[in-house]
Amino acid sequence: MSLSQATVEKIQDYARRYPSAQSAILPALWAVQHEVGYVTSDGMREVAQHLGLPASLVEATSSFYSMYLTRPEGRHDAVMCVNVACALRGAEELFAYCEQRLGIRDGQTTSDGAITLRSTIECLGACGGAPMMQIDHRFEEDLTPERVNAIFERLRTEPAPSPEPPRPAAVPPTPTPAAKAAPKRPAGGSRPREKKADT
Amino acid sequence: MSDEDREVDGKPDQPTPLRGPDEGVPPHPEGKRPSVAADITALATGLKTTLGEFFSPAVTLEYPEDKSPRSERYRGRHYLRRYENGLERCIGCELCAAACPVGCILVIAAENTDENRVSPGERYAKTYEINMLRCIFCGYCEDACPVQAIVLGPEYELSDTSREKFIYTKEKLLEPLPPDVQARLDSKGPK
Amino acid sequence: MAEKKILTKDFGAPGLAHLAGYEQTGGYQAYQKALKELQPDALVEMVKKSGLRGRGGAGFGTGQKWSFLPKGVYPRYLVINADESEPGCFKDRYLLEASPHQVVEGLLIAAFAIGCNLAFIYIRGEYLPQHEALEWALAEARQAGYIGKNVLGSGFDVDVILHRGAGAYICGEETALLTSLEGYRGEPRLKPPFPAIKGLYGKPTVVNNVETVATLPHIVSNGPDWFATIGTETGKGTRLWCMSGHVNRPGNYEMEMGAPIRELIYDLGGGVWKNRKLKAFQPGGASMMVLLPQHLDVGLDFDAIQKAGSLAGAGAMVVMDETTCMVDMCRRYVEFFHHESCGKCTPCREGTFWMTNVLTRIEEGEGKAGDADLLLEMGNNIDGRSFCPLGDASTWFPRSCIKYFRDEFEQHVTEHACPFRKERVMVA
Amino acid sequence: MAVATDQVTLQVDGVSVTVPKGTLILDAAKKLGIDIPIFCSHPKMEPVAVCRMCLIEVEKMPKLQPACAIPVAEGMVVRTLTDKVKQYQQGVLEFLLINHPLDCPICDKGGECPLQDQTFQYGPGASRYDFQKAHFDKAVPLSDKIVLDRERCILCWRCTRFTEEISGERELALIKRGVHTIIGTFNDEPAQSVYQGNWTEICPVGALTSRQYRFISRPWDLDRTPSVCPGCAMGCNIQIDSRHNKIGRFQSRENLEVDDGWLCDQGRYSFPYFQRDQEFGSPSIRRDGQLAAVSYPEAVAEAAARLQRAGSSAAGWASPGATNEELFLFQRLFRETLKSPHLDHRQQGIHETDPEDIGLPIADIERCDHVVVLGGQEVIDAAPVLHLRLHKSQRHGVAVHRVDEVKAGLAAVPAEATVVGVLATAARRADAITLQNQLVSKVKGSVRRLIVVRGPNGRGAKDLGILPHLGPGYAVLNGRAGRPRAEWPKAGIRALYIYDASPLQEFGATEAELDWLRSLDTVIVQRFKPSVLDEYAHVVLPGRAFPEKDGTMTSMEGRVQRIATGIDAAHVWDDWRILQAVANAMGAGWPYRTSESIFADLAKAVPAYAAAAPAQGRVLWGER
Repeated sequence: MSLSQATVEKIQDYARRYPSAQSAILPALWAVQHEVGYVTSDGMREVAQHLGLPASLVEATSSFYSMYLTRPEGRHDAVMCVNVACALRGAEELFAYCEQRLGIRDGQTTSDGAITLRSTIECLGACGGAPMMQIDHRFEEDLTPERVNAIFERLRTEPAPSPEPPRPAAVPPTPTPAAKAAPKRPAGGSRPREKKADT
Repeated sequence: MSDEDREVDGKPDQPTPLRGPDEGVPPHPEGKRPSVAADITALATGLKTTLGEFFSPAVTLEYPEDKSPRSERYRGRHYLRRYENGLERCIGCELCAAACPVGCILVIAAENTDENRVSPGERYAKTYEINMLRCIFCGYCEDACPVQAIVLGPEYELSDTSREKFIYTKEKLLEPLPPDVQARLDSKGPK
Repeated sequence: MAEKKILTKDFGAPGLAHLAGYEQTGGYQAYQKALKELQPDALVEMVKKSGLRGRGGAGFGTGQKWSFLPKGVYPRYLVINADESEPGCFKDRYLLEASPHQVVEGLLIAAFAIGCNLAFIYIRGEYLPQHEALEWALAEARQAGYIGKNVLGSGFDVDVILHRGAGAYICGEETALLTSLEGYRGEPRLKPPFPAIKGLYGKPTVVNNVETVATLPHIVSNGPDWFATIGTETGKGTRLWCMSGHVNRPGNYEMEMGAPIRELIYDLGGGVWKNRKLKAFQPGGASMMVLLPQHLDVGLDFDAIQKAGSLAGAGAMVVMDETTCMVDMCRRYVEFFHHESCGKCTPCREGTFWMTNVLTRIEEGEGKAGDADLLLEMGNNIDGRSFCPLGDASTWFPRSCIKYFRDEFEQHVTEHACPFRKERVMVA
Repeated sequence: MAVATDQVTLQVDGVSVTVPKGTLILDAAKKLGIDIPIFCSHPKMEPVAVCRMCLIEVEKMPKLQPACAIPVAEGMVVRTLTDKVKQYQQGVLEFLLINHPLDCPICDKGGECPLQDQTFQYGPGASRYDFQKAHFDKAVPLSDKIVLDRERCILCWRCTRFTEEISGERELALIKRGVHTIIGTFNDEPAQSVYQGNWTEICPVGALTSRQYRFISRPWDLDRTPSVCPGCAMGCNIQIDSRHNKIGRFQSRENLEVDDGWLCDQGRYSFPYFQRDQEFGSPSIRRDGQLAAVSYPEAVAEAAARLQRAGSSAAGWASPGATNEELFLFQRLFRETLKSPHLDHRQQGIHETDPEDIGLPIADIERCDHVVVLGGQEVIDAAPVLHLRLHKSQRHGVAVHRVDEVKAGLAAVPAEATVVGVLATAARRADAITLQNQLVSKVKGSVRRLIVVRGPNGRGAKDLGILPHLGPGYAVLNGRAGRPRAEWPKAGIRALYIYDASPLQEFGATEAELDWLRSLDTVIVQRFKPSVLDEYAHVVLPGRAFPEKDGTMTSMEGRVQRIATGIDAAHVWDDWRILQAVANAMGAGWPYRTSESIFADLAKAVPAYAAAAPAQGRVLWGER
């Protein structure tokens, strides 16, 4: 099951952007995860081929980072931080509530495959809004049991996030009409093509 | 130069004899004339202890009917023990062979496979031999064993008909353990 | 003393996240001024004179760090450390989300100062919205000609690559970040050679924090002397402090360096919540020693906090009220370091694993008598022995807790239970 | 006074020492005989300082410093025996052991395990860790040669660094993070490297062990014999570890000039070929169609009689696996006793040879600036450890060009190259010489070649004249040259003496040759193991395998090296003794009693060998 042409293209594009092809491993693995849902060993082998590297090196790098998933997960992944700043504001109790609410244990996926619930000791960088959760790499802060219920309801029906990282948060168009027309949105989220700086 | 012709200021160097060549047997000291009564009483006093012992109960142990009591920690013939499920305890680690002061233990290890599982874990002793002729029964092997496989049992009657038979191989060592050895091992604590 | 806003003075202005909105607040003027009027070396001197110290955690002089670059060795790289994973710390996220262009302008000024033509921004994987805000800002800056060839006719070429991490706290460490950026496992490197001599791809590299470069436009536009007047003689300018934990108004506050901690917690942070009593607080995030109420009057400045027995670190103020179980806090922080240890060196890899087990045992009431001393002794065998500061830092908080709250540890052991657990109540 | 700038003086434990700049503290201390404990440091790899075992105190440095990674500085004061260091060493060993399984009884490394030794020497008496150890999978077959136990691994990175820095195959890598980190190949696929044997030697614990040597013996039961690898012409120094007179394993015995401390799997795991695990038959004579077992003297007498009948129309083939002494006698048997010039040691090809073939010593490959490997992988397959030398050279800046044709090789080397090396197998020798000549005219520097011959003593066979047209020391036999093996069937040869010394370099008869053998009236086979040639033989003389005899072998670079008896096989005559018996049965009157005495005669006949006293120098034909 090889990678789609678009992903392969993106990988080759990354390889050209960096002074050394090896630096493109992380972005390439993100591309694989966006397409397949998790980092497969075939995916890693293909990334290695496209970047001209030994496959063991790609697996070594991929297995090091916690955000690369190693097995298929639910449509949405809900990660709750239980580090100190969040625990001080009741994260543990809230997580227990979530487990009981979804009827699954830490790390499991709901029977309908909608939500994978995980707690992580890794601080997610939203301590101001503790207790909080990261839903599909986006923060939901100042959670209360009621807000958690609302989120879970939404997630049950909502489709999986689009493989491309979603557009930046909708920022109101700049008020002054005189401002230059907003630049053409970078097509499909890929960077605008410009010649690699000849370093 | 032999002893005879050594000269000491002209005279042959000889030890002086006790009696001169012509002296006879010395006369009997006075008052000690031989008499039968004196002889019998001397005989009686001499045998007093012997007769005393003659009539007291014998301390001899009629071996083999009854044998001298042995302490619980007596170190006699070796045994290789097994776990309750029948697997051999010995893992062929050769620590006993290394600990043996006389080097009379030969261990050749091999790998357990699922079909041929001899001991728990990865390793077992394919060959385990003790040369009982050289063994000094010091018990160092029992102390060295990490899994309490080799233990010294109570038997000491180890005579046999040929020297080869004194090389105890695994099937001889794996014979079932006498009961009282188990008591000793339990007292030594878990291993 | 209320907040002293420099970096965050325009936050909230409409459209600040976009180029037009940012330019309205005077954005990119400093960058154009630097390009047109200043020489790179003059810029380095200016930053050195301003006394700006790194906001990432080590507090090293930014100008000084730039001057370590060997003369005439090209290409050089500038890497912006946006990996902010220190527990309790969310200031970079606030800066990136609210005003990405300020960061972009800052890094372009820094790139021009050190003569770097290819700059990187290493952003942590969990910050997806901020990643997109930056991606959008970079696209706008490219469109406006601030990034590219011969920027504004000044002959300065620069390109910026936004590199997304994938969840590893260790990649916040300077050399681990560079190793990760090169595509390897994010493990720290031997120092020497220092990155300034042999960093990314073996070339001289400067690694600066997001907040550090965000300050540069203000220094360039207002001059170093203006900056030097703010803060104390050793800690110049203002600093973003992240308030979290048992405080009424958690969030980011920009304070002048040297302002007492009391003002930060009580005036800005609204004091301890549920009008409970303050038990302890932590100025620098997970890695820093704990401080007590008696330290409230210590100034918010690198050296003052260091004298008080802790470190300013990344500026994450975690406040704990009297219902907090310090053993549980130690357990969480050590478990965090155990989870994030890269596993490269023995003391940190095995030590954090063992400390986590011991602290978990104490918290669950099965602690043994000598556990506190065992933790201290283990700490001695890790601190100063591990390969990078993560190992050392994993022992600082627990050891400071044992120093100040040893009785709490003994109590857990003797009572075979956590005395605070029954106090824990569901957050309404 | 200005000390030579590159020398640095420092003090270690109160004793001062002067070492070149850039030396590591570890090596400076070793120079004083002070052994600082290490795990991850390895002399042939870049320092990584991950195990933290070697931390020592350096004055004016607050933290303990890793001795394996910090270069010395002038006036540095190093202390390795302070309480702080001792107490720390106990701490780090305790850390290493908390997740280390108590496998010593079943672990092959027991007795030669650095972790075990250093725990006894520096470690704490007991461990204070009383939790569950982290469990990983054990006895994972990495390949058919290596088994990996992930619980024992202490993550010293030596094996991953080996596959990156030494062999360049980058097969092993670290997987996962923190205390869960393990070693493995990609997706747990079997390892393909041909240098896996070295992993088991550099691993400081029992994580990587050899499957063939699994549970064979404890180190203290081994008899160790220095010898040379029988696999190929590289001449890697090995150590034969045997127990109960059976070979357990080959270990590398570092020789910086030749193998740099490494062995290839082809040679390391070739010892089963030389295992005398059952009886290989006694001397026998063919009587009315059947081979009848006889004693050695009878077989020798029969062989001598038959050879004498053939006289000068006898031909002799000796394997390039034989020792110099045996080849010398073999050559004397034919040229002096039988007066027959028909000698050969090659298989099919008829390729010339001359002393220039050893122009480039192996160690000099590193000092070249360009090396052309003519035939690419073919040369590496002929001498696998050569690849490690080439990869090391490449990492130090030597340009290595692996090409297939002369044209490509010529184009690859720029004109301003100063030291050029050409490597090729014997089969491609002609191309190599044409390439060398073309390069000499193109390049202003020197161009030297090294021909990888076949067999551990291929070079020795050529030097000692086991060739129809060349006598010992390349003496030209004008007019009295014999016929090479390929022409024997048509050259009226009536007797053939095959001395098949090594199962790895066999006679390898083709179909045509087998038919020809049937037609001969005398075929004498002197071999170690029963082989297919036994059916054609009229006289079978069982000889010894290479670990069972003394003697010298000449490697492809002309280095004369000694092999010693590791396994004794008293009931089998030594090969040179058989050859002498056959010759003396024909009245040759050779007086040799030991192989050393033969070497003395050999050195007289071939002066260059006299210069290279065994096991030291190289046969330098230049000073002939």
